[in-house]
Amino acid sequence: MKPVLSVSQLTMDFGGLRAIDHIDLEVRAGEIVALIGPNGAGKTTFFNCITGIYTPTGGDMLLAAPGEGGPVRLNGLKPNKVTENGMARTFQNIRLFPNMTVLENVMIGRHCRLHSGIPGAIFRPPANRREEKQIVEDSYRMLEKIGLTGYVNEFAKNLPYGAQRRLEIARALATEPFILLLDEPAAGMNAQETKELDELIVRIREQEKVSILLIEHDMKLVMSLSDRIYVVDYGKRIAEGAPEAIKNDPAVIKAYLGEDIDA
Amino acid sequence: MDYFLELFLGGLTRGSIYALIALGYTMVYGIIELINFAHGEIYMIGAFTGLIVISVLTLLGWNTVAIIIIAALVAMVYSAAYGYTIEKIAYKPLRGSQRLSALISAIGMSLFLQNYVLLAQTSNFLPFPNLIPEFGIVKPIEHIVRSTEIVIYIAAALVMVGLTVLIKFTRMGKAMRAVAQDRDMAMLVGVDVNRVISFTFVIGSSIAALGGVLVASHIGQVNYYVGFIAGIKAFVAAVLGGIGSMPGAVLGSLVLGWTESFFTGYISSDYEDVFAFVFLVLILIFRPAGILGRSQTDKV
Amino acid sequence: MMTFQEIKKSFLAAIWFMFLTFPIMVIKVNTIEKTIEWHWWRMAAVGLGAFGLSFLWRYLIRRKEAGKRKAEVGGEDKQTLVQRLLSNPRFYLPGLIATAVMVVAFPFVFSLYQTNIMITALIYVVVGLGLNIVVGLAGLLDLGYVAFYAVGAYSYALLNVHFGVSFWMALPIGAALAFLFGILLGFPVLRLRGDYLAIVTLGFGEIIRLVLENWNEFSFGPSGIANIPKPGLFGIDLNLQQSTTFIYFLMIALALMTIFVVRRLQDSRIGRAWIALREDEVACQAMGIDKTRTKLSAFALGATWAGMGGVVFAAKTTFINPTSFTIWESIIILCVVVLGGMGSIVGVIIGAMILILLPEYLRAFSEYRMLIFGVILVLMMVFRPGGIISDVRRTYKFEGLGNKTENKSQ
Amino acid sequence: MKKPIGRFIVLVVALALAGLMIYGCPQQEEKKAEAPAPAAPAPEPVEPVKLGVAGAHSGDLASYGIPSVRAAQLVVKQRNAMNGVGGRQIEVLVEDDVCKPEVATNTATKLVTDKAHVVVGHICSGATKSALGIYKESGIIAMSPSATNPALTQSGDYPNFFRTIASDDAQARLQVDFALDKLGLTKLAVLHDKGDYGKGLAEFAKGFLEADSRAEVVLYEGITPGAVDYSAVVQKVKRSEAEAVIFGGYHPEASKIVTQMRKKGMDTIFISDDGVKDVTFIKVAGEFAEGVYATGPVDTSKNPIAMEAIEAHKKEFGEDPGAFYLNAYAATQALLNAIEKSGSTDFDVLKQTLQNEWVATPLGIIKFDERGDAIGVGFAVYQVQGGDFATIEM
Repeated sequence: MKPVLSVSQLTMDFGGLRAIDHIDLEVRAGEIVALIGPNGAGKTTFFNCITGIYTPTGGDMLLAAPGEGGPVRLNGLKPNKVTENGMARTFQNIRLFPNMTVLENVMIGRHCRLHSGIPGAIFRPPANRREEKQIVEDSYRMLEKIGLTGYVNEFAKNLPYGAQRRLEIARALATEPFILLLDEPAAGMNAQETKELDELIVRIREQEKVSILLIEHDMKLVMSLSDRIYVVDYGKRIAEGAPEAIKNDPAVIKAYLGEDIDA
Repeated sequence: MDYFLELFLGGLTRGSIYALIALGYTMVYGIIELINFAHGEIYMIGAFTGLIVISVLTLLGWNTVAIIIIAALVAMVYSAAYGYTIEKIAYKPLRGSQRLSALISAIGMSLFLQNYVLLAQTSNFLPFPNLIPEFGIVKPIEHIVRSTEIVIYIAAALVMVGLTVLIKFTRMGKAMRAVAQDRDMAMLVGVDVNRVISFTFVIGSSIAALGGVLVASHIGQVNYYVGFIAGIKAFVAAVLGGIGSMPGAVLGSLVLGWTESFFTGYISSDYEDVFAFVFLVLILIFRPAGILGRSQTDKV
Repeated sequence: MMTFQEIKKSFLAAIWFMFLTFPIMVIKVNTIEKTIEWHWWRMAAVGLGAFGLSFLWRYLIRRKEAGKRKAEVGGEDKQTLVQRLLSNPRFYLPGLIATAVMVVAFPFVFSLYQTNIMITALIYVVVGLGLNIVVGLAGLLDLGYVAFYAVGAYSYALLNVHFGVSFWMALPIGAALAFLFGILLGFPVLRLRGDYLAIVTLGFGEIIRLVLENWNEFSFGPSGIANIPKPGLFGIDLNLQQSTTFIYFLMIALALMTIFVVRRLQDSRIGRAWIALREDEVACQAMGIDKTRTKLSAFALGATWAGMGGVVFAAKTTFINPTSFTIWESIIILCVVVLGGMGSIVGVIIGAMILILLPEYLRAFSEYRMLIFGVILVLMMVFRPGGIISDVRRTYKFEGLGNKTENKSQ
Repeated sequence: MKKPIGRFIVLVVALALAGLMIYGCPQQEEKKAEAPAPAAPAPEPVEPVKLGVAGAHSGDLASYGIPSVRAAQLVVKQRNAMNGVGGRQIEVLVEDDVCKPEVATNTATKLVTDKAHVVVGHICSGATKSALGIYKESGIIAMSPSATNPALTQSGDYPNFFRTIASDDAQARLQVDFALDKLGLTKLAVLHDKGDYGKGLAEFAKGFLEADSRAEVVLYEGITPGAVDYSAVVQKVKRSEAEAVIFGGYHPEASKIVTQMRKKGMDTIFISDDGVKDVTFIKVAGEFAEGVYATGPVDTSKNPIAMEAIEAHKKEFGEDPGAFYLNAYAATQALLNAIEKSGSTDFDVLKQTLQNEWVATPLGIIKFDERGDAIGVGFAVYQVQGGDFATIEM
């Protein structure tokens, strides 16, 4: 299968500190891939590099929509361009728009797919009204899929924690990505919520036809969801493979156990 | 060369004056991220208090050196008290609200204090006697620099050194740094945040008062409005250097002082402020957090 | 309850304020005449005042905190009496009619002076709504907004002096020029955030004022431009009363148009992008919103209204010089926005009315005018830090999806 | 979502208007607070003469506006004690304009609405210009103690304007003539404070100097008012080797510059204007004021009315009067005198009277020409000598 995201030799330095050291990574269409590693291994930095928030020091990042023309090089693209090209993300520390309603949060996700400008906003020609109506409806449908319709007109900041996590996913999906990056989606969730999240992720892969790359510490969730797993430690990739293989990989065990001993 | 030196010293005077005000600005900003618009007024109140003390003591016929020292001390105490009270009334109840609200409150305070002094004292400019003695050593270079100016340089330098020591080596300094970093966290580890904030206002205000007395001695007059203009300039200086950073405030002030001085000297004072602001914009475009400011990258 | 504890607290407050105000209030110096007057009675007055007021102050602070706690427990956004009244449909229609009648009748019922200051207030409504786009919606703190106001005012004045351009021609030109300036000044500040943005915009505001002050050949310098014609009405000669009434209605129309446009903008794709930018810049970009364009559009659109306001300002005052465009003006406009409640149209209208009409009505207190104004600013913020109207919730109804609508709130 | 917002607007406007109704109506008849209580209550129920006083009474320029309020109050107090004008008591309406044109229009309409008969003011030329149109339409005469912009009297746009101060060009002419004819200077620096008063004057001075072949302008600069230090400008003057500085502006800046020049050991001649010819200047600048030249109204110090006016101020307010006090005193006297002589507050009659009747004021015995400038206010050059302004014979 053709990769939708392929990263090669990605390197990121902060001053003298090498946060990411020549990492290769590939996500194929329809896959769920997990990126794991001890705290501070550089996982979120990796996300920030490929989504354009940081400019990496070296390496190549290519994004290719399934079934369409050639890949797009992500190096040097601004975050909004990355999203426009079909890769959306969530954040480790939830970054919703707290003083906007739940629906509006999702509507923001539709922004980059539409084009009505200032004159349109002021004069509201029929085309614009249709578009506006469409946004509301699409966004509402998205909330239905994620199961948040109960909160439509609630401020995002007033949502319970688990619902906020799901809203972030809904917002990202509203940008119509073909690859979705989830940064610790299960953080802070209880067992029940995690289970629901597991089902949700599987369901959106089916329904939305997206590939998923996730960072997660909950190993149970990672093992049950992922098709493949990448393990990083100290900015380096130390293993790659199917969940079973990773479980038994000595390098991985050492990385994790080593951390345990330190702690 | 003489001309250059003169302009350099003129810029140094201006810079030192800005620094004495900017330090208070930057301290308050560092702790509670508030642009304390009333800080200029604190400086003005310091100058006025100094003037009042000087008048009373002169009437009593005290020795001039004693008078100026006592005047500066009393002015510092009173300005500190004003700073403390203002914080309690106008800023503390607003902690936790959006920052712009506190800014408006500060603006209201600034208006209030201006008019308070205008009504209680006078609208006229009052002469401020210069009681700083002319030092004998300065005599030969008197046409270049006077002892008042030298006192201003020394005061600015001493204040900066003192503050650095305070921040770096004392308990209170550590607490201040902790509050500046993360207020909630500091509270958790047992720092009395209210006390730290009050302390910051007290220190910042008394430095401003010292500045007020020295500048008034230098320039020879005060009225109720001198704080506003000086305050704006000092704020620009603090941002130029990187707001929240003490060495930054001093450096920014000096840079601003020299910029204005050399620009006036070699080009024209018509556009002196324009140039100061253009310079500020240029600096911030290339260093968005000021000369010594830490550029904050978002934690994503 | 007036406990001993309370009295002690007030007593201490009184002592403290007597100490605090001692030199400035009691010792009136005159270094010109070298005289000193002692006003001991002032100290007594301060003491008594502080004693009484400190009871009131603590009571109000307690009430405010109690209110806050209740809101936290309830989890619901508090609705003011005003908001509740307004959601009552029986009030709405009669209210609308009454308001319309009053707005129309205003200049005929009230004096020239009242009409005149109402025009000023309306100009600030328009300009405040413009700044509201920048500060309230897009969250960009602009302390140099008055620059665009100046651009508008000077474009009318200068075009009129040199080319005899009429008010009606100048209105769109002024708006367009301000828009251009908005983009021009917007570019360099895009990278800056928060207070750095504030100081740079402050700098720009001052630069424009100083250029107007110094460049005599261009702007006539500090002596300004006089005899700017008032807006014409098909060439009819209007006397003072009539022309004031005319400008009043012109401003009503302009204000209504502004409200209409700003409301549509804030509910549009662009408007949502502005709010998202205010809420979280990083997330906003990650959701595919072009930060640069969004910021620039907010800056430029905000500037446009200031430009229009400036043109009317020049026409109303008939004389302009740089003293009308100092940083204080920017600050007042910012106060309009924050005091009213950031992001809220009604809030800005109330804010403008209060801030512009208040100093005028405080004229009765003559020299205490600005002192009281300052106190009111502080008190308003202390007791209503979110502004008069805080965040208005946008709710959507789903006509197409009908029964699925669930409005959980209220 | 439409409705709630609409409703808000409705309510807000309604409330605002209601508030106005309540507040606005009694507004008409109140506002007597400013008038000092007359010594004896007026016996006949005649309508009082309302004298508006407009100018900057708050903000950064308040120190130039407040003295004129005091002047008007003192004159009125004295007049009221002597049965007012023609048996009518006088009421003072004090209105602040912060020296801003836009506020000045509000001030002016307020005075018009309150039925002021004549106005002393405004203080700044800009504010005056924006207010005059409103007074003109309402048939009110305004007399400024301090607005010096030449266009006010020379453009013909303001038939209702009078002033008790010389226009910029007249003062500048005097300064330049003095510098060239009397002192025989050849190299001059012209400085100003960038304000409408100071820069207006400096522009004329520069123009006159450039038109004259005897001298050259070696430096023309605007200084920044309120700055904490002027050493750079002072050094620049020194380097330009100017023999004299002509300064347009007010005394606070003037004293700072003179002080710094003298402290740097420069003995450059300093020539300034009416805004500097103020006792405060001498007291602030102290010894450094010695030798400074300033133009101003002729011989006020020995004028008995001026002495009396200054005495009255000291008694009432415990300090020396501020800037333009005597000009405002004279303006108030001239206006009241015209009302008394003509027995009317009608525009044309008053204007006639002001132009024809001489009146004794602290500035001398004056009347006004058809453009509104004062005749009889001789302008002279003064020099600070021994802590006082002494007239220099031309």
